[in-house]
Amino acid sequence: MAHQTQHAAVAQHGLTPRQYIMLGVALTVITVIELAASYIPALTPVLVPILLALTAIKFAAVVGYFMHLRFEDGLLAKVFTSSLILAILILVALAALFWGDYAPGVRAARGDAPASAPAAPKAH
Amino acid sequence: MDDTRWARARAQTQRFLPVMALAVVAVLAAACETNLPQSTTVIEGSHNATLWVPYRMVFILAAIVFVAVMALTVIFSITYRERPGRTARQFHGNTRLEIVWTLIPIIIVTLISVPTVNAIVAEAQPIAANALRVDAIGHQWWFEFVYLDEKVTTANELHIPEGREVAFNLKSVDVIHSFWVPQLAGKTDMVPGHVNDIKFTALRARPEPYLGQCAEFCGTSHANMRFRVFVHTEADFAAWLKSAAANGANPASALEKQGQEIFMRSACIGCHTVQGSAAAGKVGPDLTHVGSRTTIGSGILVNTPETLEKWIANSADVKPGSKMPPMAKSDGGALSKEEITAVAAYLSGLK
Amino acid sequence: MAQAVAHAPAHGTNTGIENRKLLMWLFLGSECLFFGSLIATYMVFKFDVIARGVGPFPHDVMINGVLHHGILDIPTTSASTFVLLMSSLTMVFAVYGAQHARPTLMKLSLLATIVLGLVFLGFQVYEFVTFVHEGLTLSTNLFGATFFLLTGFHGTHVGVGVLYLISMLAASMRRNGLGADAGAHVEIAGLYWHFVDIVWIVIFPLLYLMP
Amino acid sequence: MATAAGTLAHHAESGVWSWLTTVDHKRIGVLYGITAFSFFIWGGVQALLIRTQLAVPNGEVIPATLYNQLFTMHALTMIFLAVMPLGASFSNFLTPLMIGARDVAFPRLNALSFWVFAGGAVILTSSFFFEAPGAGWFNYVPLAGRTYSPGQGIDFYVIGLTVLGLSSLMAALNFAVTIMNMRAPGMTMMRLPVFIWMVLIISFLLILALPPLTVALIELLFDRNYGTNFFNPAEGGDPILWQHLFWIFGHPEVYVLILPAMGIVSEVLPVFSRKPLFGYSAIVFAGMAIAFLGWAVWSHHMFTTGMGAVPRTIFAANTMLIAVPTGVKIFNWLGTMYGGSLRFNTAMSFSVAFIALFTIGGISGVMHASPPVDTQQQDTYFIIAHLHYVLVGGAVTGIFSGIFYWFPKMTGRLLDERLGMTQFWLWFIGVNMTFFPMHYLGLVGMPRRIYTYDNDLGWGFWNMFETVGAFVIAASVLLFVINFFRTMQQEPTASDNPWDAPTLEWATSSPPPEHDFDVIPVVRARDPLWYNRDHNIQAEQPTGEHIHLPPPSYYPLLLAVGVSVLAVGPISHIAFTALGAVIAVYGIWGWALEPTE
Ligand code: HEA
Ligand code: HEA
Ligand code: HEC
Ligand code: CUA
Ligand SMILES: [Cu+2]
Repeated sequence: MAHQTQHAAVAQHGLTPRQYIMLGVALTVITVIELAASYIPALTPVLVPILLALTAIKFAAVVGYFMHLRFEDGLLAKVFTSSLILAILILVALAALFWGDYAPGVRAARGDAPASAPAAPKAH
Repeated sequence: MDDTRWARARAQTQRFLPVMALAVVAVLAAACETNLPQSTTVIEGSHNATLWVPYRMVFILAAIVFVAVMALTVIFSITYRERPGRTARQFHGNTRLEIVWTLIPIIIVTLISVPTVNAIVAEAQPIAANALRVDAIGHQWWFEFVYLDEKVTTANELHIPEGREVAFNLKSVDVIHSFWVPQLAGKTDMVPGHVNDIKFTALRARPEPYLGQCAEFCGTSHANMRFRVFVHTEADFAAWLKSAAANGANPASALEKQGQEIFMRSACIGCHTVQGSAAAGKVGPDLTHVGSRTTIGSGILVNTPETLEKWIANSADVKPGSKMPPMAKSDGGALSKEEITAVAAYLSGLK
Repeated sequence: MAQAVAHAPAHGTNTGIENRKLLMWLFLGSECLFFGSLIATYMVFKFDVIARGVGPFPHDVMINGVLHHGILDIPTTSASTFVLLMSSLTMVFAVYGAQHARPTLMKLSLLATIVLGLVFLGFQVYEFVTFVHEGLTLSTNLFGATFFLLTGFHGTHVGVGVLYLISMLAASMRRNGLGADAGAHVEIAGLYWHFVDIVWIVIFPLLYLMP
Repeated sequence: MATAAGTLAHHAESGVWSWLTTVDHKRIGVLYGITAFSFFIWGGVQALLIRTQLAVPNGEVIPATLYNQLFTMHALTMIFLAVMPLGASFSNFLTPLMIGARDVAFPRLNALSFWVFAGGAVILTSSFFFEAPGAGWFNYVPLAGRTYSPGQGIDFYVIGLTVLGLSSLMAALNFAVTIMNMRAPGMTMMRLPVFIWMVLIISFLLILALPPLTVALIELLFDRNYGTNFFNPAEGGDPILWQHLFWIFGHPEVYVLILPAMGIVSEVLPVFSRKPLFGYSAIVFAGMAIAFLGWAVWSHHMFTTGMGAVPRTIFAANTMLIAVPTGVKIFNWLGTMYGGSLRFNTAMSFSVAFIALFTIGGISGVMHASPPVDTQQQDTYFIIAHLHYVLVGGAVTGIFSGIFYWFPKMTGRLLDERLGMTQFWLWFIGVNMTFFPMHYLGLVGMPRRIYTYDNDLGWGFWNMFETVGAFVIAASVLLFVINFFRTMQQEPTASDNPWDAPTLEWATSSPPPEHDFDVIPVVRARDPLWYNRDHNIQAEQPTGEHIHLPPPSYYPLLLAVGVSVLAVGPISHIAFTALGAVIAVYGIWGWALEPTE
């Protein structure tokens, strides 16, 4: 059975304590930037993409280094990222379905107003 | 050792086959039914006509796939049966075949997709300018129809003109229902908090009504939530609209008069509307012209004074779970048998 | 090096990944869908309170010319976010200690993680209590429902994590500690803990910072 | 015998206690099997009641409310308490044997899955003593909300399904790890038996599909009991959200139900065609493609809810695409039969019937994948026909094939072939009699979930016909039950490999020893035993090495009791939650500290 387990010994590296601390500091800094960005009115139009990007970075850092995923067998990364991607796709699909079809604004415009004027065709 | 056992079993089943074949023929002969008022394959409305295109396509292709797979299964089962001297050929696969039978389904599916998309697009056309606009509202367990421009309200029996588009807003006041008149149009759900729409043109007027049915499970009496659609010529429809917009008829006999009095002082008016009277309840169906309906209880009883009595006495007897409380004294209500007879007479007179 | 022994790879598995570790990662994949669905619910109803004008509102909004103040306390929550982030850092050291045969480092880091986790929960209790006082409950509006459900389930996960770590700390106080397997035990607990942290990494900007 | 091989630590071999505390995957498999088959009969009895009521127009056997509870519980029983656990029964018994392992990765967790399943089954079924859920198996809100279902029935649904989901999640995690990590030397992924591939795919489906259902259930629980309004339109909530969350789970779930049967058929067909499976890799990849596409089709259950044209088109296209990989499987099975030497015993007959019956169900699935067409078919008996062809004609037929095929391995006895073939023909005739006319009834407008219908709709004849068919199915099932008991009274005479099958489970004795294999076999090819046979390779000799097996444990049972008691808190008294929590915590501690050496 030995041949099956050999490649496992290569794994398990990880960062040094110093690097961990640096990473912790970096994450804190990013959080502060997120916070700051949300208080700057000028950034409002681009706030959502900024936050998404920064969150993604933090997310990746914790998963990759704190959780060692970067140093593990690729299988674990595949398992986890595919789950994550599925979750995100479903989230996006649901948001699109509801905001597109049934969003409060759409609902009000289409629905509760009596249909005296020809309603717009329901092309999504 | 197992061989003899299964060979014996096979011999047995083979003896059984002719009997089966006979049975099948007998059954098919017995099953010829012609009167199918809710059949989806009878096309009397534009909506049903639109979706008939993919419907037919799907059926033809399905039949082909069905026959092909069944034929292969049967032929292989017979041809390659274990027999003395036969040995199985050992092979693991064939890439070319693999590609062929990946492509064939792709082609079939594409063939289905085209009319499908066409029909979806056709359904999404804007409403015609001269369309009749109706709010169809689902209740547990009956349908309310409000003619928006004509300000007419009715229940369970819908009247529409032939050849003119009818555009529905589908709503619900309680749970999810579904609006379905198979011969005229496919179904669309009535979802509380949403307003769905469906529109169709009835292709021809005819004396007998089209049957509709609630098609989303909505509780105890879902099975009893039916409605009827009457398609009139344009002239007849105009006449119907006129009578439907009128106030409730005045009682024509002493009994009816007495019935009216009882009705007006009973719980009825808390739930029902009779236009031009004190009765303005909104919980139950509008009764202004209940006498002119062919059925009551959302299509489950033929409308006669007797069935009305039965209904009023205890509607849950004929319609489990009915939201209308029993009225007969014997069932905990407030009305005696005679009073109910009078009320039924009054309602029958509300033509 | 002692390290090599503590790091001994899992024996007899085809992938070379220890069974429990694989299990934990698969479970975290499942958790992605769990929180994904909760977040989806939140997103679906995000604009509903504004559309219907039923407060309290999460953020400041103008409705018909009236300014309604948002109920979310961003500075305080930033503090608790920081606390949770730091708990991840201490957790890393617990794992590091366990894997490098430094039991004292491991125990102290575990203790620190537990304390930080409890502080985070304290913040959350405080926040919930304040909101209820200000009139936001599960039934007030959909913001209340989605907010309490999402952060409540996150809080429950933190709570479970704290119990998990306390058990681990208690077990490590025994005579032979966590045994030869200490590295793996603490590492797997750490995976769970970090995951709970990244869920918050997503929730915080999504709920608190996005308008 | 078993003990000669290794110095095996001995455990209690029989008695109730040994079954309650077992962590042996084979015994757990048997427990799953017997429990699930009992529930299959119970679900079948409910179906017979349904059919009796519908036999004639305006039938008066069963009142409306009970009828609604019956079809709801029929579906829940069949899906969650019969077919899913029957699949689990096979995967428990067979997975370690087929991959050449001594047990699953987490034996105690495996026992826990079973006992939690039993707890969930008891909770759900006990609802009949209080009030059974009656809002359909997909339990649409607002009907399932407190306002329109004031009784406790729906709470039983919520709690029962949550507990059952927990059980499935644990089992899925366990099997995914087992299959990825515990294979015998030489058993590479592309040598895994197809059945094992299907178990692996199902495990992933469950791991990812259960959480959305859990979230939906939690939201419903809160709506009903704690004042939230997720699904209440009057307060801004949206009933459609329930539908989405349910079907995001629900569609992958139907593949969870069918894939075990597909795996079984892929094992049985080659054995009785006397040739290797045609297109192994195509079948495996098709399985993955089905599972993958299965995530992007859920809204095909919602074509009539007023979705926009764009989502309807997208979901329709994705749904139809599933016909492609499924077709690949069907044709590869036919390719396996092609040129073979087919032995039509009971197991084989059921497998071939599977191909035919499942195809019928699949084709009707593609028919209502077209949204405009679906507006005429949704919620009619056409759908009922579809779902029973794939579930009864597909899943259950495949399971019967598996039972006849593996029975000798599980019990050391061969089921009687004569009774078996009679059962098969009754089954095949009964299933077609019951469910084929449903296509027709659906097309002529018969809605589903109606407890009564009028005489003048023209549906009477075929309903009566179907009812007769349902009793033919019952006769078939009864024959099986008789066959089972008769066979079990005989002496075990089956040889190790009565079918000359190629997979590893046939390399050990029938029934297998507690430690599965005296020596872990080495796998040299995809059909290892055939390879060894053709290359004259003898089995490895036992080395007398100590075989370590996990000792029995009562903590799984205890923990499961704790979880179940905890779960009924919301429908009874909060004290139960507290009590359950105490038991559970005690169970976890005991579990963690219990020596497994
Ligand atoms: C085992 C369970 C199972 C399986 C495998 C399937 C498989 C499929 N199902 Fe089914 N389905 C259910 C169980 C299942 N379903 C249940 C329980 C419901 C009802 C739920 C409820 O409302 O209660 C349902 C409902 C349901 C609906 C909703 C209907 C409605 O309510 O209006 C739809 C719509 O698209 C659908 C489609 C499909 C399709 C396209 C497949 C495909 O995967 C089928 C693919 C297979 C084939 C096509 C056959 C083999 C292929 C070939 C021979 C190749 C050539 C063929 C063609 C090109 C056509 N199903
Ligand atoms: C795996 C799933 C599964 C299985 C196996 C079955 C099996 C059967 N089903 Fe079911 N069914 C569903 C899943 C399933 N069903 C679902 C999901 C629905 C939709 C529910 C909803 O709308 O919410 C449904 C709905 C449904 C309906 C529609 C109800 C309605 O809409 O009003 C009908 C009607 O005929 C029906 C019939 C049957 C029959 C006759 C069988 C038969 O195959 C049953 C055969 C089994 C037996 C007959 C066992 C009997 C054995 C004995 C009696 C032995 C003797 C006893 C002893 C030895 C003790 N089912
Ligand atoms: C609490 C409300 C309530 C009261 C009080 C009530 N009804 Fe009703 N009624 C209903 C509802 C709801 C229905 C629809 C039931 C259904 O079809 O499921 C109905 C239906 C009817 C119908 C059938 C209408 C149709 O077109 O199908 C008649 C007739 C009727 N009611 C008469 C009466 C009379 C007469 C009284 C008083 C003696 C009365 N109702 C009192 C709620 C009420
Ligand atoms: Cu209304 Cu069913
Ligand atoms: Cu589906």
